[in-house]
Amino acid sequence: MNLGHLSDLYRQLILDHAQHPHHRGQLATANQTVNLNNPTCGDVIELSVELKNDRVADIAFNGDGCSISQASASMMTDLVKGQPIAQVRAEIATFLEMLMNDPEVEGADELGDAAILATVVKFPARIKCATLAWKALEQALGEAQQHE
Amino acid sequence: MNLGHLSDLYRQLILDHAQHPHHRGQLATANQTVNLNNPTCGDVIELSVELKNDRVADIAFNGDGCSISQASASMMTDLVKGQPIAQVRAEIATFLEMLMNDPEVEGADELGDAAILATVVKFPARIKCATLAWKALEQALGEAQQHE
Amino acid sequence: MVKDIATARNDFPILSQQINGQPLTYLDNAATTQKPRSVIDALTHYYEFDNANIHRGVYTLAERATEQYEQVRQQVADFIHADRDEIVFTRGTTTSLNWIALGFGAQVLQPGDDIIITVMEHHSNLVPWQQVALQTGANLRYVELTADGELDLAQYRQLLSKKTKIVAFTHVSNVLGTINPVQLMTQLAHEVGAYVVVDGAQAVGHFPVDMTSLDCDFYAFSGHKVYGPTGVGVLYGKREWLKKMNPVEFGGEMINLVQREITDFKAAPEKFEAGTMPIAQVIGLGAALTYIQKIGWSTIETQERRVTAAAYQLLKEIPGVEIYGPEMGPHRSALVTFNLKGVHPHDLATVLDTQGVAVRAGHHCAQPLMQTLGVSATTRASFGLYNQLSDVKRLAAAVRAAKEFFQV
Amino acid sequence: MVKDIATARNDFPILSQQINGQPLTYLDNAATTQKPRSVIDALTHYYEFDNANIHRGVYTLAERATEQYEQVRQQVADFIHADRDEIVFTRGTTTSLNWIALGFGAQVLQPGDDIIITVMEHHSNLVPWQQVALQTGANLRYVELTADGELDLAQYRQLLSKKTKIVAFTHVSNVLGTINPVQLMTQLAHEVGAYVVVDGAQAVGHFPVDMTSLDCDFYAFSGHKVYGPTGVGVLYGKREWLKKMNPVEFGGEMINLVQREITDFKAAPEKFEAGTMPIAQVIGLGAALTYIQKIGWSTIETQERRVTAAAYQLLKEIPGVEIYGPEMGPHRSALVTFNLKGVHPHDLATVLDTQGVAVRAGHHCAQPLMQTLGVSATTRASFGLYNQLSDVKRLAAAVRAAKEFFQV
Ligand SMILES: Cc1ncc(COP(=O)(O)O)c(C=O)c1O
Ligand SMILES: Cc1ncc(COP(=O)(O)O)c(C=O)c1O
Repeated sequence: MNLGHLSDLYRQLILDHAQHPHHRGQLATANQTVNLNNPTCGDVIELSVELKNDRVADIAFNGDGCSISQASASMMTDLVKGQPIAQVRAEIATFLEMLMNDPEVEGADELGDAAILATVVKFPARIKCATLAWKALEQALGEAQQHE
Repeated sequence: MNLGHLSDLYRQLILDHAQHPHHRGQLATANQTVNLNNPTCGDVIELSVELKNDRVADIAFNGDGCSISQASASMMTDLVKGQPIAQVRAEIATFLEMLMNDPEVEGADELGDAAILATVVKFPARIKCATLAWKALEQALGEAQQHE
Repeated sequence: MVKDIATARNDFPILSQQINGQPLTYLDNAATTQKPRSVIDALTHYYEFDNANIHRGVYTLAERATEQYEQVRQQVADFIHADRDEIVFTRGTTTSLNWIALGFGAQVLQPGDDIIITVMEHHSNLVPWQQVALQTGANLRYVELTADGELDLAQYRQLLSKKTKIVAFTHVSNVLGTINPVQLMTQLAHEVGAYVVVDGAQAVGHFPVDMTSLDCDFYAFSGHKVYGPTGVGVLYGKREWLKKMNPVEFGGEMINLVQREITDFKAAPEKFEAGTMPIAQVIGLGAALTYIQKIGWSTIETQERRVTAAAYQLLKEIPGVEIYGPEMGPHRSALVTFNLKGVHPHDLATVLDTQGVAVRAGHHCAQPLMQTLGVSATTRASFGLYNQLSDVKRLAAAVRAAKEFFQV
Repeated sequence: MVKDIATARNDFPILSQQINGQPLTYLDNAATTQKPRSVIDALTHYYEFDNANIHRGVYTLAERATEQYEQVRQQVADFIHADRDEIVFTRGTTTSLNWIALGFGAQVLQPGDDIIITVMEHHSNLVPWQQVALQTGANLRYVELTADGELDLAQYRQLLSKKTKIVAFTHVSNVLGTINPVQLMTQLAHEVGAYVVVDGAQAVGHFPVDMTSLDCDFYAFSGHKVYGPTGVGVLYGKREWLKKMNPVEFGGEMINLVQREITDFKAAPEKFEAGTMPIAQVIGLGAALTYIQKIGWSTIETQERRVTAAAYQLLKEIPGVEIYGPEMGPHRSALVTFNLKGVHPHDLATVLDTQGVAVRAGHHCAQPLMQTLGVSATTRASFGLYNQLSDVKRLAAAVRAAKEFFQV
């Protein structure tokens, strides 16, 4: 059976992140938590974020989902941990633009491992899986702003 | 313009009844009145009936409708006035059967002028017009029975 | 691209048919329109190539169906100048108006509040408000008609007050053909803080309708009256009101999370779309809007105005014919409702049918208006983009023949 | 006439298509079924020859459309052994169930009454009752599962009491495939004076369903799941309860008389059918039922049982596959829901799609059941009359390939 096409989606890097996701768990120091779900498939993410001095000082996630959503969360946490909030916001925007409109969006190369997820665009039904964690983070930062 | 076909529906007898309906009005002596309407077109009939000694002692109708419904009411009142209730019930059944199932139903020839309305069967959209008065009478007799 | 309107008729397969030995003269477009080949083909294509349940599957067909469905949402939004998340799909105008009344009206109305409607409403924009009034203790107020069949705006202004919570009225009357001044009426209603609900069933498809300029809060129309399939309609609501409005039907797909005792709903428009939607019909509606755009507004408006004016004129010339509603002019849309003295509308419609002319006879689901007009029934000829002067001539000839036949 | 089932596939145009270079193996029939040529043709024919609004016109087209529409009402009645005035057309199962909950449930429920549903309900037969419970102050009680994925009837008997007003459950679970004992459960519910509402979305079309023997009070199903068009469903109610039930939507055609302040409604079923109904879709549903009857129940049941048993067997043989619901046997209908250990259903479905195999992955609009099963999602293969052993072999091969690909 020829599954060659599939390797576009399930690159080794994605599978590695999915099987051994980074920053899984809950943060004792979190000052923002967001639960978000993908109602189509039931994927759930619980994101906890510690914001300090205008930075994402620490971040972790829990929840249950397919390899794309797990890998995406893992890559995202790698990327944003320690970064200034303003930069994180820009990266979220770039990532969502990459997946929802333009796989070759400018700045994609600054997304770290997550840049590889541009490949998901070829599997439209899976885009929501890839964006779930990022939307949760967007929401966490949005709520943080409201509290200021 | 060839309207020949139409003369099947609008026989002279029907037009005569429609233009000069018999027993129009309200009965001062009525002990049953029924208002019924044909919601499709808005035709309305107000039937008043005097039942006495198991007979339709007197009957009259008011209301507004097309020539078929007016003629049918006129013919019906001609037929049933003075008749025993049991006979009237049978005639209603025959009439409804004639229009809704079988234009050649047995007993149609005992319906007086109303027998001519068998022709309406060829104009299915008009059957409800022809049956309105008869259904009102059926209801009047039914209600009378319940009061007994 | 502007199409030649004379050939538009050929786009509609049903119109090539003979009825009672006569070419079909279909003049009941206000009840439902006929469907162009492209709409029928879109339905067939959907069922032959793309049919799958939407928003649910990760497989190819499901993705295709979902994408087409959501594209039509965007198309409808563009068509009426709104945003995609302001467009909810329903079964038709009737469902849209009921949901607005029950999901929004019931929520904002307090006992003693006023709901203003008009005497020219179709039952679908009347009975729901009557029921919500009964349920909430609100009062139903009616805008009356002027002598020439338009809404009495002076009386409308008088009715408006701080107590007015909702104003609901039709964009175009399905009996009188009156085009109501939506923009002005909305502005006046907004001045007293009322929400405005517009029944667009007889407007959409006849002329462009623009939510940004009308500024009403809710708008409803049906697919089957704009050359699309039966079984689909549209509910437009301003974003902030859809957010506030409660869903009226509950089930699959409109939820974020269902637990045994509580449910968390999605955001609008999804929160209103419970269970399997009329997917094929939404896609068919998309094809219908594309068809309308292909013909072009100016062509449609010009043709319908020409045909309506001719019908108005030819019928008026027949002695014994009485026409209802405003004079032929900018306030009259594409229909003419009339009576022939001495002939009941039902009898008239039967005569017309023998000539292949399909018109509607009856109360047109507007009984309070019939009472106001002092008639029990009327005859209505209503036009679509494919009607031509020849149709109108056949109509007038058949009315004259009926007159002779009944010797009135 | 019994048709050869091996050729039935040819009746469905969509099935001859290739997906990702593979023949389409459509195994998402529980979400929606594909449509035979005869249904697509019936829709086309309606729009090309008979399209008109029903119950309204005295002209030929309107009469034709009305007659066909009403004939399908009789056909549906015959199909489920009911009377024509017990058949209401709706948009689908979801609408049917909502109308029962809102139009009937809300009327009979008092604070403190019990509504019994089950943990295997689809959201469409769960959320409406949850909402009506909130609205009326009634309590929602759940029938739990036995270890083998059937309803716990002992616990059901315990739940039943004089306080039980409504028992609502699915005829066939859309996740477990369990066929519930409707007749027995109805009898027990009737003994305590409760009304019984059955969700037949996954039953109708797979085996004969008989209202006289089931004896439930209400029954709901969707056209699109029985090879008919989207946008149409059926609400069956016993005559006396439909008489009692309130309409939920108001508008044209369902009224006897509308006056400014009050409205008099028609009798059932008309009182529920407000506005323009999905006329073409009702006629398409008629064609679908005709198609089912042409194939014949015994052919359909034999084929679906064979295919389901094979799927059950072939999947079970794959190490790491866990199947949910009852053993293969008389209590299992035409679907198999499973998980492959170490591979998320979404990922599995994507792999299957590359092989042309369309299955559903997710919570199947049954989140409380997912919680009970202790999973967040599952993969479901569900069958229709056109599925064959070759489809099942493709499914199993693709699952094995996924297992290899993900090295689990
Ligand atoms: C058991 C069950 N009930 C109800 C429904 C809802 O049916 P529909 O989406 O056609 O309204 C479905 C289908 O998704 C189902 O499987
Ligand atoms: C003015 C108006 N409003 C509402 C409706 C109801 O539309 P539908 O029957 O498509 O729900 C109609 C059509 O009959 C109408 O003419």
